[in-house]
Amino acid sequence: MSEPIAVRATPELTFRYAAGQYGSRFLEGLREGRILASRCPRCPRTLVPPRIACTHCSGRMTEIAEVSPCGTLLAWTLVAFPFLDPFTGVQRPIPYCYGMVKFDGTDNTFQYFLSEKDPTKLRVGQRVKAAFREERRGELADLLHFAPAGD
Amino acid sequence: MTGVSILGAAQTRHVGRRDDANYMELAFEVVEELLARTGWTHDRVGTVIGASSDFWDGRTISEIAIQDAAGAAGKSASKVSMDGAFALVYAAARIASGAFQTCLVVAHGKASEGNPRKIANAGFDPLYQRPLGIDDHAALGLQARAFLEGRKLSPSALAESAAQSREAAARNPNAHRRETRHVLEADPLHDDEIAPDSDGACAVLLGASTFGGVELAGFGCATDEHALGARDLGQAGVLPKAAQEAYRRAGLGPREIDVAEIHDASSAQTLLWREGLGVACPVNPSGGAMGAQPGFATGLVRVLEAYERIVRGEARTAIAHGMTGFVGQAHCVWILRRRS
Amino acid sequence: MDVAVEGRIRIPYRWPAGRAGGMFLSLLASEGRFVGSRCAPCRRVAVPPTSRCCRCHVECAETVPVGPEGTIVTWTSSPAGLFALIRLDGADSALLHRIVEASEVRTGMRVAAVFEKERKGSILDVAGFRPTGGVR
Amino acid sequence: MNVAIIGSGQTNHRSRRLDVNAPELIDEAVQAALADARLAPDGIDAIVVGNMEHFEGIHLSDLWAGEGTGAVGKPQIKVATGGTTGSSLAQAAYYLVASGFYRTVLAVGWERLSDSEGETTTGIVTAFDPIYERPTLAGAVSGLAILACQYQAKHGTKPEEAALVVVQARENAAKNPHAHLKQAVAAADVVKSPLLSSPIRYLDMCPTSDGACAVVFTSDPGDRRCAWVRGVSSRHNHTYLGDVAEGAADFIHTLQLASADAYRQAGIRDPRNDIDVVEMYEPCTWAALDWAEAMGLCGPGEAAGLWASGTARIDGGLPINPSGGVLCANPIGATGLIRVAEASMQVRGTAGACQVADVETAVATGFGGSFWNEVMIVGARKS
Repeated sequence: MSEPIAVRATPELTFRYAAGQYGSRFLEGLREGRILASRCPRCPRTLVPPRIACTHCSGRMTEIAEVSPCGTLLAWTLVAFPFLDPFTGVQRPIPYCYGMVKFDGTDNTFQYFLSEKDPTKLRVGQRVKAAFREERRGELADLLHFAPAGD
Repeated sequence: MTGVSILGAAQTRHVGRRDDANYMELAFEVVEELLARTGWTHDRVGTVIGASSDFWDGRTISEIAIQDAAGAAGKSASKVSMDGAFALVYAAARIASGAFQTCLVVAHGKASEGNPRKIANAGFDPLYQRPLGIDDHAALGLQARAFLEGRKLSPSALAESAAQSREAAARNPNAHRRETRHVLEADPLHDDEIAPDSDGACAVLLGASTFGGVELAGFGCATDEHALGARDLGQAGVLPKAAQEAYRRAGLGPREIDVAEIHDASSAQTLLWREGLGVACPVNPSGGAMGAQPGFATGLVRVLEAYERIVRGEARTAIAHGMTGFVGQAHCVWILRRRS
Repeated sequence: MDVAVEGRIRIPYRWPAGRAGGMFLSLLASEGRFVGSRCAPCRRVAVPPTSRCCRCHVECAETVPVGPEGTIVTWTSSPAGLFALIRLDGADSALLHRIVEASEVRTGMRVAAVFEKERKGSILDVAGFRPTGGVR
Repeated sequence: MNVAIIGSGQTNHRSRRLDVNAPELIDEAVQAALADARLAPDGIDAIVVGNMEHFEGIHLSDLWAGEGTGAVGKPQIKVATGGTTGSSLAQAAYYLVASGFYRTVLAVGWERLSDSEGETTTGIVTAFDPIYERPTLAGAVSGLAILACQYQAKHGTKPEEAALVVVQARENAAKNPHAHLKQAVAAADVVKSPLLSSPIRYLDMCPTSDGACAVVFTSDPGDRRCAWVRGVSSRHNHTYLGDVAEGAADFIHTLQLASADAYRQAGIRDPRNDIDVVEMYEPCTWAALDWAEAMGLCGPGEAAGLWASGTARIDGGLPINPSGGVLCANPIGATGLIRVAEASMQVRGTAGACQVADVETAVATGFGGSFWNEVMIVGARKS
């Protein structure tokens, strides 16, 4: 029997996602090769990426401060299965490795690519450093990955 | 009687494009203002209900964006994927159940980030109507013609109604200011007879009636068939049914309502929904949705406008109406009453 | 400066027409005719047919032929196209479709379906409805 | 609390249901629930419905679903919270009845993941921040892999120990007519199955299913066999995944908080002994381990022992997922509601071959969003 009747469609919805006041500052910072965080002096909290609402008190984070590009790896995964990337509509290149990194002096973690692709070489507490690309445009991709750091 | 009251409310100014704010910042704006106005703090808010659309936000589980802004992390929270007026039903139920004393309701919508007509197309019957390329404006045109011809009205009725909404919106500092042109958009509707695509947010704090505030006297909801063509679009459909439920719960009749705020996506709907509610009072002194239509926040803004009129002493009772579905496939009617 | 990031959601979908819809679309494709479903309690004929009456919530067991001509109930012309709700002869609900080959459109106009030559089981197997010259 | 579950219905969950459209799929579950509750459609006063719109690519799916849910002419509210959608529907239905607003409310959850031809991950990626998180995230799989990585690092649990969760789930699913995956697997199969996102392998992860579930909540059960709602709780989480991961200063274990709150309402002091059966939303084997501990079913690092010792079996000391759980059927918008349905069936004694003996108290959980959790407890007695 042939496949039952169905309607097929590939709607392509395009969006212009606003980075917002805090996100715009963060992306500008990346262009300059700097990692910016937002701070809540009351709690106190320093969070990357910078955002308006404090994760502790839900109040307004009032300061933007530069933090160290060095940090500690807390978790990671090697992504090895194929799936369509919603941004492109085609399969995302695999495998790739990303992790959760706590920048020194901050109170949360930041999720980004790792240069190391072999998960057996990674460990909790490992020191890593954010690497930037040479020509930066003020976008997340200015950040290449986290690479192992010697310290 | 619901045993629940509105303790405070806040809205953004509604505009065509808020490039300066992402969803978290948009929600934060209204929550911060609401707390500042009422003197409430996050730690005294029991639970949070969001209202937003994953399609309009371009984001699955769209409420994730506003969790920290609404103080929802660590609390019991949920999201209604319909107009904020429906979210208010769930929020009020959480309080009336006795489980919570207060509930923060946050609704947001940003039409500017996506393509509104294309997103609207995705909201029609996927098998038979969406492939034809129909969108919300075309559906509003079909409805407006059915309305005019069913009542033997001339198209000038639409223009007159739109002019009234425009005048009212001009007096409302939060309404969406835009250039309109009197050119046909979806015959018989002109560009200036269709509600705008707006960016904005709204927050309402509900509490048990022991906290005072403006009483939520009653509500009613009803759902209609989805397909265009299933009913006479020129009639109010299930809106009278939703309204009857609200009147019954409130113990009030339509003649006892002082002011109505209705969700009108077109100037035909301003007239049609007024008829469906059966009210004879002033309608949409804020300009209504014709003055600003920030997605799923639109109906909650109607509740806010009704609430503020009662707080200012301009009305003793008010109706606020929200809908989901471009031609009113689901309606929610709220009746607000000043405490005696 | 306000930064915005271009993004996209692009996912391929397949929506099965189901029992009632499969019958409707296959008859449209193979025989070039329309059918509706009749609800036994309320006698209402829905087009396209539904497996269950939306109003009475009982199963619709009866299939009835409708159309291929009908009457325009309401219409609009917008940037998205020229659309009408058409009550096919024998139906109670109205079908949404495009109006084609028309110099003018009015409510009450009689229209007939214009079928595509190659049909594959889609509402687009009907190119649109054209006026027949009659008025009701 | 004076709200009871008096009936439920499910489809037979499958990887593909091409023979029915969404309203027809929903209809199967709704009719089964009405029959189970001995109710005619007019016995339902309001409906709560939910699915996730981007999985089918259909906006306002609640309106389209009306033919199946029976919403026309009635109040219907759509609740959609990601993986928790089903548990959120149960909670919404509970509150709508407990408030006195409606007497009898039907909760309906559904999903047709075959509509996106298995590309569910693509939809889930869009749940997270478009600028910071979508470039790296690979949906729920990689999100849970982060949790699994941390669990493994903390407790040194081996993949073959975690695998026992799905080995047992498949055994149970073989007895459940509604389950999707029923084929027996061995731990050795699991650790050899293709790597998805380390340490999660193919057989560690839940499937994508087409299916629907409906549950009837009422304040007026009459003489019907019912399961009383004894505890309802939910704890939400932060916006960014970097705040949600363990190690962030404001990390919240939402399941721990939600269970503790629900236990308090239900008078459960010793969860290991006071609970008779658990229907846990375990999207992957590793999560089941972390969450059994969060629910206080065992001590930290001891969860693998619940499965290794047979405690979690249908005839064990604390049965976990006698239905086969999420690992054996996952129509996302229905999944959390299926947990509630299965828990209520255990209490009502209608769980057939999956029935646990003498169930007084059953716990259902839901997981979703940015790692938030919900808990509903049902019991044979009203209080």
